[in-house]
Amino acid sequence: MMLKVEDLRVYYRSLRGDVQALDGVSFSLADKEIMGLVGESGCGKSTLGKSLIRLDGRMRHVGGSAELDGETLPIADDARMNEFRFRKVSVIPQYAMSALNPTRRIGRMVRELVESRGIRFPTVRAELDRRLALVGLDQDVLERFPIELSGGMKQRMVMVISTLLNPSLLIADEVTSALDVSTQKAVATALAGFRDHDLVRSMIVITHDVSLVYQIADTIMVMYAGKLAEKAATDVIVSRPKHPYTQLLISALPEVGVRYDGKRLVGIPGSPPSLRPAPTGCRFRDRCPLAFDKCAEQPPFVEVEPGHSVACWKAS
Amino acid sequence: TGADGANAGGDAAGGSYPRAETLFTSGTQWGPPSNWNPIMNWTYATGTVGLLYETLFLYDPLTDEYEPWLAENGDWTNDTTYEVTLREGLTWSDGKPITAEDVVFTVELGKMESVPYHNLWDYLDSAEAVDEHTARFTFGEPRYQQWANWVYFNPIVPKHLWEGKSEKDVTAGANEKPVGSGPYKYETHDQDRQVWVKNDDWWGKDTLDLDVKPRYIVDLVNSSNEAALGQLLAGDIDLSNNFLPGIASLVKGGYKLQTYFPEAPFMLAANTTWMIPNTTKAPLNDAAFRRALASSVDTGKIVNSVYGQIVSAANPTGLLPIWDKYVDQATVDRLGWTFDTGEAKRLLAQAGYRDTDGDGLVENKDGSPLELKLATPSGWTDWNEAARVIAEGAKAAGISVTSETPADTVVQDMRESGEFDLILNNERQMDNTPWRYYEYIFNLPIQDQQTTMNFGRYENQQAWDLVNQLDATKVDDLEGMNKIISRLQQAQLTDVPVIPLWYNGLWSQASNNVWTNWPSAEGGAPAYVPSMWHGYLQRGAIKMLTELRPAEQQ
Amino acid sequence: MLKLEGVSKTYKVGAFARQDLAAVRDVSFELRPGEVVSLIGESGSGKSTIGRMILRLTSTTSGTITFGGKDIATLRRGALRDYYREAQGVFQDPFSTYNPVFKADRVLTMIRQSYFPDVGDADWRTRVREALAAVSLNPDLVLDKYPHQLSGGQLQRLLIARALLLDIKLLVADEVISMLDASTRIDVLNLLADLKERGLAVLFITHDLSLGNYLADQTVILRRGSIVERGATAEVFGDPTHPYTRTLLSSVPRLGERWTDTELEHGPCRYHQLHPDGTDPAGPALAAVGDDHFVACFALGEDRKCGQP
Amino acid sequence: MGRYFSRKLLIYALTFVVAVTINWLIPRFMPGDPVSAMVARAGLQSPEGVAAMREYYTGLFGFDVPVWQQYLNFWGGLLSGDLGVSLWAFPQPVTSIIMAAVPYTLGLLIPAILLSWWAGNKFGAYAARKKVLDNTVLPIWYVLTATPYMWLAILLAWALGKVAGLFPVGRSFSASLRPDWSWLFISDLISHWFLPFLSLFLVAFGGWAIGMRNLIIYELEADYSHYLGSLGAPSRLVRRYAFRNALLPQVTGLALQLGVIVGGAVVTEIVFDYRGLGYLVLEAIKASDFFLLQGIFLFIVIGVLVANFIIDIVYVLVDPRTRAGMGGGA
Amino acid sequence: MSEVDGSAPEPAAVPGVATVHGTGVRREALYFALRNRKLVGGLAVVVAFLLAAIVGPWFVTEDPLTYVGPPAAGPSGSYWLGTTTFGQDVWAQFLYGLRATFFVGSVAALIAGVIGMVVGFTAGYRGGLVDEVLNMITNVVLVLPVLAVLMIIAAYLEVRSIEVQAVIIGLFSWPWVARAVRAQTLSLRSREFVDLARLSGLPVRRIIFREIAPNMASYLFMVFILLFGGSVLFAATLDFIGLGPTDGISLGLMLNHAKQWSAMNLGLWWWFIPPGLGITVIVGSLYIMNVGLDEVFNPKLREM
Ligand SMILES: Nc1ncnc2c1ncn2[C@@H]1O[C@H](COP(=O)(O)OP(=O)(O)OP(=O)(O)O)[C@@H](O)[C@H]1O
Ligand SMILES: Nc1ncnc2c1ncn2[C@@H]1O[C@H](COP(=O)(O)OP(=O)(O)OP(=O)(O)O)[C@@H](O)[C@H]1O
Ligand SMILES: [Mg+2]
Ligand SMILES: [Mg+2]
Repeated sequence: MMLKVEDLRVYYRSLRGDVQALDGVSFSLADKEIMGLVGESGCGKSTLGKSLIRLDGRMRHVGGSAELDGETLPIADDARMNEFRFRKVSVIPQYAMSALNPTRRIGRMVRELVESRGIRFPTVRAELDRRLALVGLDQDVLERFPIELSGGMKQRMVMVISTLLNPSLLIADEVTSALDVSTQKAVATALAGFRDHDLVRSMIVITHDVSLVYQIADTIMVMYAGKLAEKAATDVIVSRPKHPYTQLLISALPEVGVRYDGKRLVGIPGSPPSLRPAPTGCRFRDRCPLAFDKCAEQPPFVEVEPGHSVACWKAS
Repeated sequence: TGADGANAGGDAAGGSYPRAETLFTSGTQWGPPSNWNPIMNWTYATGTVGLLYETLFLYDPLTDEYEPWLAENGDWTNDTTYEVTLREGLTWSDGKPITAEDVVFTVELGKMESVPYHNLWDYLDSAEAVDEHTARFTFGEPRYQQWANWVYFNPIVPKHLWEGKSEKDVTAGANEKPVGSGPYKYETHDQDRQVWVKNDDWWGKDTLDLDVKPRYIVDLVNSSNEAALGQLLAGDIDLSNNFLPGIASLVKGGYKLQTYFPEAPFMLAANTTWMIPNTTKAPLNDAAFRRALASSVDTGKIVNSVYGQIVSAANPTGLLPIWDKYVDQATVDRLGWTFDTGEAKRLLAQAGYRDTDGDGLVENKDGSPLELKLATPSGWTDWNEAARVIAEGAKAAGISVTSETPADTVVQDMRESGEFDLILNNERQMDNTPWRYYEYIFNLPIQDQQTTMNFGRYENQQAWDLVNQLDATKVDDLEGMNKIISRLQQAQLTDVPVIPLWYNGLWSQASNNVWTNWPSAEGGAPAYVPSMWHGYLQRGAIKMLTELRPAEQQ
Repeated sequence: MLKLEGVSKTYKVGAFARQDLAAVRDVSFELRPGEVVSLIGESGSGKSTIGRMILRLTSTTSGTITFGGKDIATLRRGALRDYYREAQGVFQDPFSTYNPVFKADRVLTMIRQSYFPDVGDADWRTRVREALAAVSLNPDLVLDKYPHQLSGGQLQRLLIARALLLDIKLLVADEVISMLDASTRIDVLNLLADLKERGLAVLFITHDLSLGNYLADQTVILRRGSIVERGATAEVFGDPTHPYTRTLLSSVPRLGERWTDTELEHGPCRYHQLHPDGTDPAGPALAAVGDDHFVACFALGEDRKCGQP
Repeated sequence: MGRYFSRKLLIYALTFVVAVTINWLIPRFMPGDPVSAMVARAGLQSPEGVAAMREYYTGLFGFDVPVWQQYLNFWGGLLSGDLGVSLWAFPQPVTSIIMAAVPYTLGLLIPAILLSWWAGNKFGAYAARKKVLDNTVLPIWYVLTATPYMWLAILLAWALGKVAGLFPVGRSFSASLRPDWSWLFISDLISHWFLPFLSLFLVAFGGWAIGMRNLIIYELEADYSHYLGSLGAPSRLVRRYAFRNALLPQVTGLALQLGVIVGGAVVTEIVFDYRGLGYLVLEAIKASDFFLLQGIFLFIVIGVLVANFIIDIVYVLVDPRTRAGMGGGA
Repeated sequence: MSEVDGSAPEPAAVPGVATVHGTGVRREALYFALRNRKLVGGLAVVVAFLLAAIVGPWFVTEDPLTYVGPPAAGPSGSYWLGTTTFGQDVWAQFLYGLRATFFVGSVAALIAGVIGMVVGFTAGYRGGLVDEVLNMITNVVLVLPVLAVLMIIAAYLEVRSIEVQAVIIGLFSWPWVARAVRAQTLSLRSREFVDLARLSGLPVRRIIFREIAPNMASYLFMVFILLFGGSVLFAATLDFIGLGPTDGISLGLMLNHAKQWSAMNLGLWWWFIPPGLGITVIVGSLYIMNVGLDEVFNPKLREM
């Protein structure tokens, strides 16, 4: 077991009370696993990602723990957490387009970053070049300023930087959503390549695009309103989802070849609840076609089949 | 003082003037010293005339006496001939002797139109050197008063150096490296100072048995009076001829400062400040109105509040205290006025100025609004403030006067072209003769541009004739002069062509830190005019320098 | 009804030095009433620029756009307003399409001020209700609310309702769904489909081929400002001719089908297979490869081999 | 790049022409006529003398040719460094008066501007780190920038000069010294220089510190800072980057502030009676010396323009974003 | 969609500038505004001075220039801030001076603000040649040393009233406003709601003032504050070198008079300290208020 998250609760402080963005999330991630994390906007995907590496100013760790390779991650302690960042846990942020210091040549920035972590740059230099080649970037990007790169190039550059120290866990937050399909494919394939080349041990890929994550992930975890809804192997989620939310989500995706006059797809009616504070009971209850009385009680996230966990009374 | 530690070492250390042998002065030069041309008597560097170039005579206004200087004596040999004899052994600082030729040459420079004393040749027929020491002047129409003024006011220039100069060089040339005859020589100058060094070969040492005490005179350019005050208090200036408001309170403080009088008015009276009404404009063309206006001015407030008692209120005739002997007290008692708002109102009513619209201010006789403007140059803070007080007083009497402060040059334009209602002016200094004073008031004919006199464009042929008559009166004929002057006073007090307000001081504050024995009204002290202003060194101030004593070293 | 002929757009770019950037080059296609044309291409290929040119939000550099036979470039003031009465747009980001300072239904009020100043209050209210009903919005939930109080889908639909108030004939929908959640997306798409049934012509701009396919009768594939392939949707998707189209298609992530499954074939494009000697520079920009199917090969005339996009 | 500079140059050239033209208009539109002023001062009584003087000065000031020619002559004179004669210090040429004052002004301005900029940025960046420090020094800085230059100058002159007697107030060096390069003279120069310098420095310092503090806070919230943070980079590095990036807008700020600081120098010099250009400005205004005023104005304009231009160039050299922008592309 | 209520930080177009988002944000802004010590404190000081300027003069002499007391007297019960060398009441002058200061500050700021906004909006919205030309003009005025120009103009004017001073200061302080507004407009112009307004057939003027400007309201407010402070300082500088109003009294003129009448050498500190302090405190409070506002409108800067 490589990452084990136990009952993680992270709230955002806000004027009118806390936003319960992550409310008791428990899951685990196996070695070499790429897990896709999907869900509607605002369901807490980024929050989960961030809470495993760096809580931002407004986030408050309320409870729960995370364990990586048997070591407890001090996620609530910014100073102690520093030791883990980059080396053990690393991130490709949502804002990869602006993640590089605009006034430093990229190579120099990388050197300074690496050296600031107490590693001599020449020792990683060769590896850096190798990885640039791996994602299809020329070495001379190191001599350039970020503004001189295209979005896809920056995305891949950040990817290389983030994984330079072979972290055990890589969190990739919406790395492809700003890109067009062909670039998306290149970036996503590169991402999978990192795992295949053993540069990162396992990965959480956050996205709202199920079909994209289907291409590279081993497992998919579906979140809804700050809670986990379902987690299972990719194929299982796509073909045999158990949670009604997952089912509706999958069925709303148009595929190439499908036309409205042939097979008219339908969306999920209604909208997710406010998380300030979160409603009691099953949070999907209001939109769920299968909802029944029991749903007033929060269903546990339980394994219903090996490797397949669901939080739904109807599924268990 | 601690503020100036840098130059505490008075020993001739490298770059500093030895403090104990140097006199620091200020208050004359407002821009950088830029010319040493004695003919440009409005801009030459402080001391150019007096320290460097000298005059034939000195005139001491405090004693009303002429003292021969370059001249040994000067006499009218008959009614139209004047002869001046130079002293023996006079030399220019380049060693050449000073001769009658130089005197004649200097006078003849006046033939150039742009030389300020060009009008000399209106009444002078010829000038000739009789011998090496004697020059003779023959007058077509003798004007004794003017000539008496000329001989002490204008310096003699060396013919051998000035002969070849063009008119431009004479009237607008900088005359760098000046050669004069006086007790000081040009040492150096900078944007902010003029430095003179003692002329050890000065002829006066033997001939007059006089010795100027400071080895160096450093005249400082100060942009503002308050800067000068700061330096004076710090002991950096020995003699300040600046207008320093508040000095009255400091004289009594522990700054070792001294003014000519230890009590109010502290300063000698140097000139009269008049309010000049434009007599070509209604209602200022009405003498009764002018008189009402004159009575409305609270001169006491100006003297006490604006000036903090360092000036004194003017006699209605405006004649300076040194001219007291010319004042016809009976006439003044009969025709003079004092500040009296009620009287001013009464005079207005009597003359037919009424407040028709009930705003407390009178209107013109034809009912049109009466609004007068009193212009004083911007930045002349004391005058600006005084103008405000005048306006206040006028308003109390029912006359609308507003004070405005255009730029200096604008005020100049206004008064030359006559486009003003009221201005303040003080362009006549203490002098050898009140003729200069009355010339200013009554001068005729009126020109389009009145450049120097009679800005109010007051026309009174009779009075002007009297002035000319005065001019042609010998300077020692006191009785003859008084007769004429009395009639002039009468004309001035009845018609009020100018409204004398107060006597501007001969601003002078001396510090006893380094030099002592400054001129003072107190017994035993030398009594000379204590000023480096243009024209004052030849009014006796040069002798102040011979009386100075170094202060006791602590 | 709407016709683009040889439309190009060149931007001057660079803050200081002026450089030309050809965002759209020589684009021609046509839009008939009741037809949905989807405009597909990668980011920066000029899709939005075309949409904006059609709406006269951006001027064309050359070429003409005619609507109902009238060159829209010549429209001024009143005529332009009349044009907007028939042609409207909906944009990618529903949040930035609303002025955050004002209530969301202000977009409707603006329409009223501009086009229906004489309509009475009651009359207007019923019209609004009808339009909202047409996009299945509950008036009580959306009116009198600030934009941030509404969901993206609601906002997007409100914009469409706004267009409906005008009884438009042409709608330019520029990436209307890319910011929306998967579930909301489909609702908006279905709505567009319904509008089409009502006879509205829609220019559907997207970079997602599956979405284009879901809705469109005609498809235009754009690359670097030029059309590389266009034709009936079925033909373009069923028989992609241009290598670029094929790359795009193969890059689309599909459920149940991994990327690795589709291998890009090499060799000349179908266009070159059909016209092996088709290097005629004087020939038409797009060559017909089917009934309603045209393609351009970018390798044409350059020393680049086909099949290498 | 070349295009950028040619556009910049065009703007500067245009500004210069506008400034020179305004400048040329001064004596022609200002109330009071310089010729009359000179003539009046001479106090001539005879009308012929007045006329002769008038003619002389009209010629001297170049007012005897048609207006357009006066304008051209003005440019001609300007390009050959001839700005006419001063009325205030007649007959000295304006150029020499200005040149005598320039070293003092530059001696005040250059250290004040550069040091305040440097120190303000350093301190601003430093204070942005610590909440407590930030909360205590920030108001002080605000008060400093809000202080009118002359008031601070008066306060310093009064408190440190007059009351405490630590520094001399007035003039650029002691009246009793002959300028030379002796230690005595130089130390005297410095003691006279210090207070005016300090007052300029303090006001400007506050402004820079505030600017830097605000910019740093923005930079620390920028994505790249967060990224570095989440890769565990020590805050030293993050701050260094933030500082460097925040410095760039401060460079442009320098260009914008230049005019204000020059204005500050003018009043400061007046308060301290420091014999630089500011002092000359006041004298020229008081004496209605149009030609001198013209000259100083031109000098200031040229100075500010040159400084701006230098800053423009420096900015382009240090900020890769502008360079990329100039090359086109994004 | 969950209720967002603006909590997700919005990237600001230009540092220091944030756009307002709806009432939720407005309510939130008010919440922060009331809790922002800088804003509340600064505002309190400014309002206190403003009140003093408005009502103060009613309680003192009618003409602050008349001689009412003993000359050069220190602060006392009857003359709170002492008297000048002439015996004028410094406190009365201070109150009248405040009035002038507020007047000059607000009129000049208004003029500069309006010009700057018109130029900035037009340049930013119209773009193209209009932008180029306006930009050129802006840059020209921007690099002209304003003080020098103002000095010349002020010296040129014979009659200088406070009104005239305010106008000329206003006429020369707008370029940076124009620049900033232009930059903002440029970024807002490409926002889609502007396109939508165009599609609704709105005329340009309405688009600028009803669509774009409201989004910059908070920024424009801050611009006004900065302009106000700058104008007050400028006016004080002009007054000080003797180019101020030729009648009346202002804080700058008080300083000018104090200097001209050697208040410093005569030790009359009560004459020159209050006016300078008044200016400093007002302008300083405005600046501090400005930071406060910035923090209120810009979530990134908020203290939690
Ligand atoms: N800084 C913040 N302050 C307050 N609430 C926040 C903050 N950031 C996020 N939230 C709230 O927390 C919840 C989860 O946010 P999160 O960013 O994790 O969602 P997400 O699933 O990543 O959405 P998206 O797909 O839009 O990125 C949302 O309801 C959001 O409004
Ligand atoms: N106002 C503009 N000024 C300069 N260049 C522009 C402007 N608008 C767009 N461009 C450029 O024109 C090209 C086409 O842009 P356009 O927005 O039409 O692309 P798109 O296909 O809509 O892309 P996306 O999918 O990212 O929206 C791009 O390179 C873009 O950078
Ligand atoms: Mg997210
Ligand atoms: Mg687009």
